[in-house]
Amino acid sequence: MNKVLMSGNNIIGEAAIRAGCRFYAGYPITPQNELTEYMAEHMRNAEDGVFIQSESEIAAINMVAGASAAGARVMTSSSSPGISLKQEGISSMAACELPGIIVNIMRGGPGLGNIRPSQGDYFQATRGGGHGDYRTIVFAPATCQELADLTMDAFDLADKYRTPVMILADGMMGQMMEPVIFKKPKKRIYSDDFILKGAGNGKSKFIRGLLLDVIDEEEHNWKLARKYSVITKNEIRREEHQIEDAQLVIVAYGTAARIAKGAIKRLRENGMKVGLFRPITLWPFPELQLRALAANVKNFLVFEMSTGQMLDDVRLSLQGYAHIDFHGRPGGAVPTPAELANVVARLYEKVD
Amino acid sequence: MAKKVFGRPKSLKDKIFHYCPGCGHSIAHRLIAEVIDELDIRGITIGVPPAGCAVLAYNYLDVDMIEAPHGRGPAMASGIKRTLPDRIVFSYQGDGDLAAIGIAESFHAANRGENISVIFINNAVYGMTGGQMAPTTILNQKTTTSPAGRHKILDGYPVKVSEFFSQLEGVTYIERCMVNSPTNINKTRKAIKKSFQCQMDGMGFSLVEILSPCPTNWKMNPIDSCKWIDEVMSKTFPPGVFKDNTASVKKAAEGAS
Amino acid sequence: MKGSIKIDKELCKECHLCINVCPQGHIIPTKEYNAQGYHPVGTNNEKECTGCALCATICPDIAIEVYRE
Amino acid sequence: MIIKTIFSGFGGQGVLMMGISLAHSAMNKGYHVTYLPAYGAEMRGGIANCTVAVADEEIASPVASEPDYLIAMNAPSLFTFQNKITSGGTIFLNSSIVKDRPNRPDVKVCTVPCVDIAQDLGNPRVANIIMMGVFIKKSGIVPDDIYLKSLETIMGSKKKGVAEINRKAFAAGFDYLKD
Repeated sequence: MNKVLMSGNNIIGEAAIRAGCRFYAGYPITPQNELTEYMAEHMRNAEDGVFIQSESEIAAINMVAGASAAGARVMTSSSSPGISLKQEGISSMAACELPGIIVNIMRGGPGLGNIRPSQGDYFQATRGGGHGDYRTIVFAPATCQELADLTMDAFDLADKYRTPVMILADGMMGQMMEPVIFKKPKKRIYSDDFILKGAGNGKSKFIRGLLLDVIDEEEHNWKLARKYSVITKNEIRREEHQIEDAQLVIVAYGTAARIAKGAIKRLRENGMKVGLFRPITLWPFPELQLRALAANVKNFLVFEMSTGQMLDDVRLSLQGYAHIDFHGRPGGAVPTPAELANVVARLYEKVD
Repeated sequence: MAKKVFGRPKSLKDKIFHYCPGCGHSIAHRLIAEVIDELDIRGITIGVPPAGCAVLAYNYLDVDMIEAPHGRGPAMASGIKRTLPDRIVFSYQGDGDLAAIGIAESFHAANRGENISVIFINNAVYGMTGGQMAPTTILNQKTTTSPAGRHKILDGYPVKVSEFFSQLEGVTYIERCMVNSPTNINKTRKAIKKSFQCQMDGMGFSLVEILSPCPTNWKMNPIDSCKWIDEVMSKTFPPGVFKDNTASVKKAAEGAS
Repeated sequence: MKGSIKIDKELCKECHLCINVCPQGHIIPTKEYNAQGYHPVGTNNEKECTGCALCATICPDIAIEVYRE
Repeated sequence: MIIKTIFSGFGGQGVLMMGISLAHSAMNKGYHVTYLPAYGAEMRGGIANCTVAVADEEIASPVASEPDYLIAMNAPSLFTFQNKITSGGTIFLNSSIVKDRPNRPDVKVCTVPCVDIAQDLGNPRVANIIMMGVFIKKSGIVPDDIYLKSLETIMGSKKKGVAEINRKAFAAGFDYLKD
């Protein structure tokens, strides 16, 4: 397969279509517009492809939910403020166990914030985001190649677990171009016995999220919880970079992890043994894998383009077994590897 | 031998409605089931019930159904219909659902001319939550959140869905009916049938608004509720056909073929 | 034309819309209870049913079946 | 090695295309590349710019805090970016338009009257390609034949005459620097 140069937003769109996505609905918001535009252009040529520019993010997620219930592979995308609007529908999809992909190309926040790359939606993405007791699988790609691969994988996991999956990237990932090779998508494995196609001559079915009976709702919650624990057991992904001899490990994801790698290169050139632990799934969080590192590493630095959100998960994972520092740049600021290297160098000197 | 001339429609499950005595939802459900039977489309129909009293419609209507979050029915129905264009898809919505929180979804599904049917129950209050003021509450009507009566200065005016949706180019057919008398109920059945037929013929968006009694929240008995629709409510919401392009759409299609 | 109705007393919720629309006065309130706790309507056999089906048409709970000779 | 370049100008000068063509050709040469455009509200009415990083290893940040090269196609671009450029870096100036000169003694300046040259070629719109000719020769990031092939791929869907004029424009730029 040929290597092509594409922007992150377009890569997500292309990977989705190759993975068999046949229904996309979305609403314009910077910095993810190119994805919506890509789907508008390319769904036309996909067999049975449907593109709808919806009147709002709320409508988009519900269109997607409907199409998912009708058996299509579905995707919607937005950026931070739009994702907040979609939460009602995401919660509903989780309740109704409808597969679907939600792409969040994060920007600065809270509120309208700005359109610069940011990582302020970590809590929203990993804690469910909407109301109720649910989780969504969250992928945090750090390269355009990973955007392509994880987008395809996201569809497989959404089908496998019948759950919404979020791809959490930021404005920089969406806008930047990198060479990418599209892998061959897997065949769709999908139980269609819950899909609504009309009852035919058989029994009619319904899909619902409202369970007025307390015992039913409680059982449904536990059923979802069991599903989430299976996901936690099977689907954790992370990257460990130069940790073998590390005295200090930076924990970062997405764009921040790229910057961290740049910083690590500089630091190592100066003889400082620094490594990177990069969660690729933010939920499920690679908790045990991170804790295992604490057997040898006693100093961690969490680095995020936020005021400290993943920091909580790192604290929960390390459970006091190691010292944790934090460096954050919220609001759309993208720090340089040099800046981070300076921060790490100061901490490194204190490492005993 | 006596012949049965009226009984339970086949597309209705054998269950007692949870609705209050004299509730118009029950009648509307039955009419939809009758139409589904008449058109013989039970096996290809997918319904989208709303949040509101009718959220449990899937307990009664024996067709595939998926519950939509409050107000989002037409968006969900659009997604289903676009994915399965040969199925009959309808959204069933109350006045709060369609005309307040979901006005955007409804308006734009109509404007896109989605080939779906919308059954819109207008009972001038929020029923399930206990009779609060709805977008369709008429002026001076007392509700739990307009205890002194809806005041135009404070609360604005009742939203006339059929009137303003009929202005949208995407809309093919809109009729406002009532379910407060046998004659009106029969008219409503015809309207629902026409709406489903419109969809089966691929003619696009149609909506049937049904003025429907809510005796519990109106704090009237069922008989007075039916009278109130005639004497008061229908003055703000006059019944009738607000748009019917089915003939011209059919003609254009024949001309093209 | 002569007709008859069959009332499913368990479905009736005592809204009395049928009584209100029956042109013959064939349907009347009763004092008995059904399982739901309502007084279901009954028939007055002194007034003849014509099988017009107005009662069944307006009955929200589909409690009335209508037969014609 | 890692080389970062900022292309900047006003909308319509084709600066984003300059960046994409460099990124594409560097990819074809086998390098790691990133291309990052300025986007959204900031590109409306302001200057358009993009950053290209080319490296023989994984690229950490696509942002250029200290770019090696700046291609300034108008004066505001020069003022915006001249202080970011790394010491010893080079600024390529569209001297047909930009009369000012950088205030940095520690950077090299390469002035190219690319609009004038384009006018001589009979097509003022290829000023950006002429500048690319100069840039590719001076920077030596990718060989000219690989660059031209990428340029053709990018412009592929357009008319045939365009490829010809682009080739001519590139050659004019490439030959502009004698040394």
